[in-house]
Amino acid sequence: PPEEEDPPAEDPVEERLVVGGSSSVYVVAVLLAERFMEKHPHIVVETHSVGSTAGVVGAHEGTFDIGMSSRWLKGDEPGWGLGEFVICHDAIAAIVHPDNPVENLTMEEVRKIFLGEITNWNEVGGKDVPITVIIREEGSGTRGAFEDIVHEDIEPVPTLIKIGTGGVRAAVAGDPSAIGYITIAALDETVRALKVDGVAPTAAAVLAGDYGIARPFLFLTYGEPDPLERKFIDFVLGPEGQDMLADEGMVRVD
Amino acid sequence: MSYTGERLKIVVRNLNVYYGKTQALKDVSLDVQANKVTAVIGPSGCGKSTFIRTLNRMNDIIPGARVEGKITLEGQDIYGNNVSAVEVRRRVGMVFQKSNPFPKSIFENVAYGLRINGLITRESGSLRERIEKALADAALWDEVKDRLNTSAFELSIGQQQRLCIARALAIEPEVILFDEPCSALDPIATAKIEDLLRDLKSKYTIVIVTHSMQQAARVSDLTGFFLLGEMVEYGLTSEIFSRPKDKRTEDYVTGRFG
Amino acid sequence: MSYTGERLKIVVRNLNVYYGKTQALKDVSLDVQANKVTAVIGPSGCGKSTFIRTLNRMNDIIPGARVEGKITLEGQDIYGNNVSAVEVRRRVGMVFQKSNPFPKSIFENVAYGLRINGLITRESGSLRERIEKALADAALWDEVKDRLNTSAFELSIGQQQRLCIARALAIEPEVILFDEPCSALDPIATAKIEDLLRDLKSKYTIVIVTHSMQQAARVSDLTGFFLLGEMVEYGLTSEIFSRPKDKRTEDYVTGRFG
Amino acid sequence: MISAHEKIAELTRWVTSPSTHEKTARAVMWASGLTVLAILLVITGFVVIRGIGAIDLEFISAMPIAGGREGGILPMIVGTLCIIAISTIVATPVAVASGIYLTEYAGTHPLSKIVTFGAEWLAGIPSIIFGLFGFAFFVVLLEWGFSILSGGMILACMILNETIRTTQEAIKAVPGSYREASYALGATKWQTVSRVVLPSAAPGILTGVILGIGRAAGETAAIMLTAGSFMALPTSLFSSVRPMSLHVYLLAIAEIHPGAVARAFGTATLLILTVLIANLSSRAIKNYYTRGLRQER
Amino acid sequence: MIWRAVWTSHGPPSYFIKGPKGMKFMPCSYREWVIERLLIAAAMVSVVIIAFIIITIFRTGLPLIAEVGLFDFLFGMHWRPGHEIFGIFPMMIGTLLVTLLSMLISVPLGVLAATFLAEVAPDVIRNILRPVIELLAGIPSVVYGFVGVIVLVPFIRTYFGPPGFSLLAGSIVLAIMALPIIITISEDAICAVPKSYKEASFALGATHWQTIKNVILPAARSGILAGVVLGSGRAIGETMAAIMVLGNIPAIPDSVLDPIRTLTANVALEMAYAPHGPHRQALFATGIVLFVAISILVVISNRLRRGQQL
Ligand SMILES: Nc1ncnc2c1ncn2[C@@H]1O[C@H](COP(=O)(O)OP(=O)(O)OP(=O)(O)O)[C@@H](O)[C@H]1O
Ligand SMILES: Nc1ncnc2c1ncn2[C@@H]1O[C@H](COP(=O)(O)OP(=O)(O)OP(=O)(O)O)[C@@H](O)[C@H]1O
Ligand SMILES: [Mg+2]
Ligand SMILES: [Mg+2]
Repeated sequence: PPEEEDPPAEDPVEERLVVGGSSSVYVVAVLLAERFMEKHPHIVVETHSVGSTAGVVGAHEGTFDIGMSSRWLKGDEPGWGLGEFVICHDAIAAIVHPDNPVENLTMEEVRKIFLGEITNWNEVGGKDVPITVIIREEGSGTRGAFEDIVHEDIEPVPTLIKIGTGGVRAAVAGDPSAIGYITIAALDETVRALKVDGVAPTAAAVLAGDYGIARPFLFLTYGEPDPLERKFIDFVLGPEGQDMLADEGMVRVD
Repeated sequence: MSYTGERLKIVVRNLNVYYGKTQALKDVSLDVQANKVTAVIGPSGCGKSTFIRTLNRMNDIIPGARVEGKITLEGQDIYGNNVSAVEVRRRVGMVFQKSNPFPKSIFENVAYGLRINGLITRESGSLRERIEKALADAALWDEVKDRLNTSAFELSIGQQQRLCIARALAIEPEVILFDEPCSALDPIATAKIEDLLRDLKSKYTIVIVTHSMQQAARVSDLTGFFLLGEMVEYGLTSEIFSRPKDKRTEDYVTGRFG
Repeated sequence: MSYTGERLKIVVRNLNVYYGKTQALKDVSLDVQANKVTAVIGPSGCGKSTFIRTLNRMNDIIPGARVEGKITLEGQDIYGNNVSAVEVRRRVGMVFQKSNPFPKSIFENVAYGLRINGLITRESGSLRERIEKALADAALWDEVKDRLNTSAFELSIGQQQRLCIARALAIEPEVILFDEPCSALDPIATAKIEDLLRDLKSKYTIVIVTHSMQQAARVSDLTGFFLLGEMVEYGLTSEIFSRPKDKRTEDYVTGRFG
Repeated sequence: MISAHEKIAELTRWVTSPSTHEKTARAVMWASGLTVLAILLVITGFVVIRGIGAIDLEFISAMPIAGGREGGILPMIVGTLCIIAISTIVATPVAVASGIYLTEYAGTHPLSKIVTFGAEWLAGIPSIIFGLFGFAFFVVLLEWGFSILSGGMILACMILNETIRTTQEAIKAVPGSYREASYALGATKWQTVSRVVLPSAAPGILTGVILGIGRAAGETAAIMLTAGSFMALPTSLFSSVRPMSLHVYLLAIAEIHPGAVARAFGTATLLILTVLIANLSSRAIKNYYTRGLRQER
Repeated sequence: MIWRAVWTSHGPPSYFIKGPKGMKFMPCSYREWVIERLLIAAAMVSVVIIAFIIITIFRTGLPLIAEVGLFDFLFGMHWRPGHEIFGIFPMMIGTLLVTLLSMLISVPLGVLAATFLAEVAPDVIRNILRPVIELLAGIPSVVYGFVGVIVLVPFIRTYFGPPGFSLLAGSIVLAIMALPIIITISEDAICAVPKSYKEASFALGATHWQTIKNVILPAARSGILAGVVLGSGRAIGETMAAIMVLGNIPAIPDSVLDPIRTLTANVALEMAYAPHGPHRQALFATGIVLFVAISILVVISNRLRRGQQL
């Protein structure tokens, strides 16, 4: 549906939309919300970065009008009758310090590093330094997705646990021997994304099915979205929202 | 011990006071005569302060203090069931060892008692007059009349003590208790207060605690000598100092101990 | 003022003491004779404590206190450049107004001074003897000999005060200063301490501050009368009390003020 | 040989002599005192020197852009102020009343022991526990959500003890002679408390409240679980905010972007300045007040 | 002989006049009575808050402990909430280690600094140092954590080896945070030692240090211990700084350079991700353990401080 412009005079009552959940989705949601609020000055979109599980439950319990998740619903969650909107797909990049000479790892090597079977960079063609494995905290959607795809149900052997996407990025950026994982939306010059099996993590690669560590970004509503929620979701799924997501490196869904 | 021919203001009978388990006063009986100065003397810790504080129920505010016995003011039991300590204190004023003016102006210090007792609600015009009278009675008016609104702390210690006396006089009590009122004062200020005491006794009944035998001799009509919580002897001041009946009193007033 | 024929222990000349800007002692000169009891009397705040504390440099620990003038102990300037306060205090002991035993056992209280002064390092066997002797000298041995290891706080106040005296005696000072040692004591305990003072003077030189003229008259050989920071008169106790030379002394000892 | 013996003996004497101990102990104590001083100077100096440059009008008056990497921190400042305001307004009357009760009324009543211990206990509880409690009670049970109100209430609980304690101290510092004088004039207890004790204690109480504000400004863990972390100007009591302290935390754990780090330093500097101003002003009040007392003597 | 209980607060309230027909009010005392009730109510607020905290936290956390079993919960070596395995032993050890280590740093420094302040420092230094310590106490914990992350962690990583986020970093940061508490309470305790002890000791020819060592510090002992206990309380309870510099791995460390996770960090880290179910309960249960530990410390320090008031 086309975006309709409604000036403040027409609808002066302030409306509030609370959006919360995955910290990966949060990275793009803030930008979307900022643009959306510019267009609709009487609507406030609150964004909270609390993690996917909290996003799912928040949508179910009503803490959030729209919950955000960076993984598919699992367990008994699908039975809660949540409205589920895939807003884009995302690749998870394994990241290292820019000074790290290693460029490429096989999926198997990634798996072994995170399971503690490879503990030194020289085993994969790097310098002779122990690997600092940095993972996300328990409950993170990114961690959930990464573990599902890379090493299934086995416990990783981390040397550090960091909070949030930014936490992992900051820790990797500060430690030349570190490896971690974050959404490609959050990649910046402070860290470098590794190729996995020779493929760089990009939207195109995900779309083509060449890059394996990918997952959806979901918006969740309690039952059918009400008009206000609909408005925001439509904006995100609409051309402008999708353009913005693509600009951030996401895989568009339209 | 009552002295016939005199009007009794306060009658104390079989007074025992305890602080927790320690007994501070033992079976004290004493009559305070109206319009006389009664002095209470004795070595430190003998219970002088404890005694006079029972006369206006100031011991009520000391946690753990317990009073037994009977004290009547004009025949009324001040520890009686339907008597409030507040009322007793309005009728029996008190001046303390260290001058303790409030951190307020001179005027407000004297006005305080009037205000809290609701004595000035009706004709507020009289407030200034009453304060002037109280200050005049305390022989302080001339020294402070031009600076009633300055802080009481700007007065000298002796003046502060007289301010405290004025404050007590303002609510027109019947009895005024003085607990070592001069011990922090220099000789000249002391002399002023002593003169004042002699003046006041025409209107008020006065009880004074002092650690100075000389002071007791100078200002009082009757003297009670306390020792270790007991009242050893009570009688006319002249007799106590010249012909004490008790050996201990004699030892004390002649300086053999203390 | 020196009294010929007597050995001088401490000589004080032109002593001025200041607390910050206020002057507490003005130009005091006084000789303390060996093996005599010298009393210092005067109304509260006249500088008695200040004076006696200069004699063992206890004023050093009061921030802002400043001492001018000269004090010699056996001819040696105690404020001299190469004299340590610690050494002075070892030679001039002090007993305070309120008994202040350490929160230790009776034994340890007396042993403390010996230990810190390294007086017991060699023959430890003598420690007990020295403590017994000190306690005996302070007339306390019989009362505590069976409970040397109980806390000093379990003693009565009078016993505590004698313990403090024993503690001071243990390190065998030459002079002992007493700052109102009896003011917190009852008459009986006071009498005991006064007896003790008379005994001690055969071995020690004693200076005692007291607010009680009677006490000064009872125990001292010489008396100095202080007023507002000045030493008004100093002489034989008998003369000070019977034939004071100064009008102010006379007023004070006859109780005309204070 | 002999001289060596002598030297050793002399050394031993030197080592065991009280005056050597005295000197050594003195040196060690000076060193520790100065170390503490140095620690503070290093920490505050480091933060303030790097942060003060980030602070300008725009920093304190503009909205954040790109999750705080650019722009100002206006919403965080406003959020902090709102939470502090609520907690102070709620906690102060309760704390002052408790302080009055404990010092003037309770006496040796068993209740006073319970209350004193309760307040002390409250003070020892880690803020994360307050956070859990606030989350479960205010956010979920009372359905206040992540909001200024939840955050302010939990902070009120947290500063309660401190304020009770300073109130008690202020009231205890009022000379007993004032009370005696008032009672002796026939005043009732409440008259004495309200007209004599409280006015005299007011500066001390104010001092405590200001110090409490300084503390409240820096609280993070409990706030995180009760006020949320939303970077926008609050519109009602039920808006979520991101206080400055939480902002520093979020930037510090997640950002090495130069813009974000500079802003974290700037925000941390503002926090330190807040505490500094609170301390200085409470000290000034205290000094002014004790000068008044000194006059009395 | 007439007996009157005078003012004892739990005796008969003096505002009541006990007449022959029971209680009746005196008009002006009624106000006093109401005011006292109001004040009592206010005073009870802190107790009520404690009660609410206990109820809230225990209600959510206890069922999980019951389910997992107290022993398995406290001594379980693994924390895998995703698999519903809840053992907090590594976190308890982590908390204990970081507390002990930080106390090892801050107690000697703090007590010496307190002695310095109370006994040795000249007025000028004292007047600088006291406000400085107050400021040190007031600086928000995130600022300490922030400085830790920016300065200390890279320092340790560079000079002692990665990862830098470690027990050592945490201990140093927490030690600095506990310093002000230890210093102020110890200083109070030292200043509370009667001046007469000091005078007595000096008068016996003791040097200042002898007096401090033999008389003042022993007399202030329980107060100082109370300060130490409260300081460790702060170290145990500190959350944000701990998360920021400790590395957060729920495992027992092999060296001071290994990362650890504290109980507080456990709650703060995962609370956002555990909005329901056993995981949330497990975090509340962690809160219970923390609460109990802190309460014990509060009781101890309370006893100790009473101890000094002889
Ligand atoms: N609040 C109190 N609690 C316990 N004991 C007390 C209290 N006040 C006084 N006492 C004790 O009661 C006894 C009598 O004390 P009181 O103050 O009446 O003596 P005093 O004659 O006034 O002495 P002074 O001349 O030193 O003022 C003393 O032994 C004292 O220690
Ligand atoms: N530490 C101090 N700082 C400032 N002034 C002081 C100090 N100690 C005493 N003074 C003042 O010095 C003067 C003399 O005090 P001192 O204690 O020597 O008097 P005193 O004769 O011992 O009195 P009392 O009989 O009351 O003990 C007093 O005016 C007192 O206020
Ligand atoms: Mg008295
Ligand atoms: Mg004195």
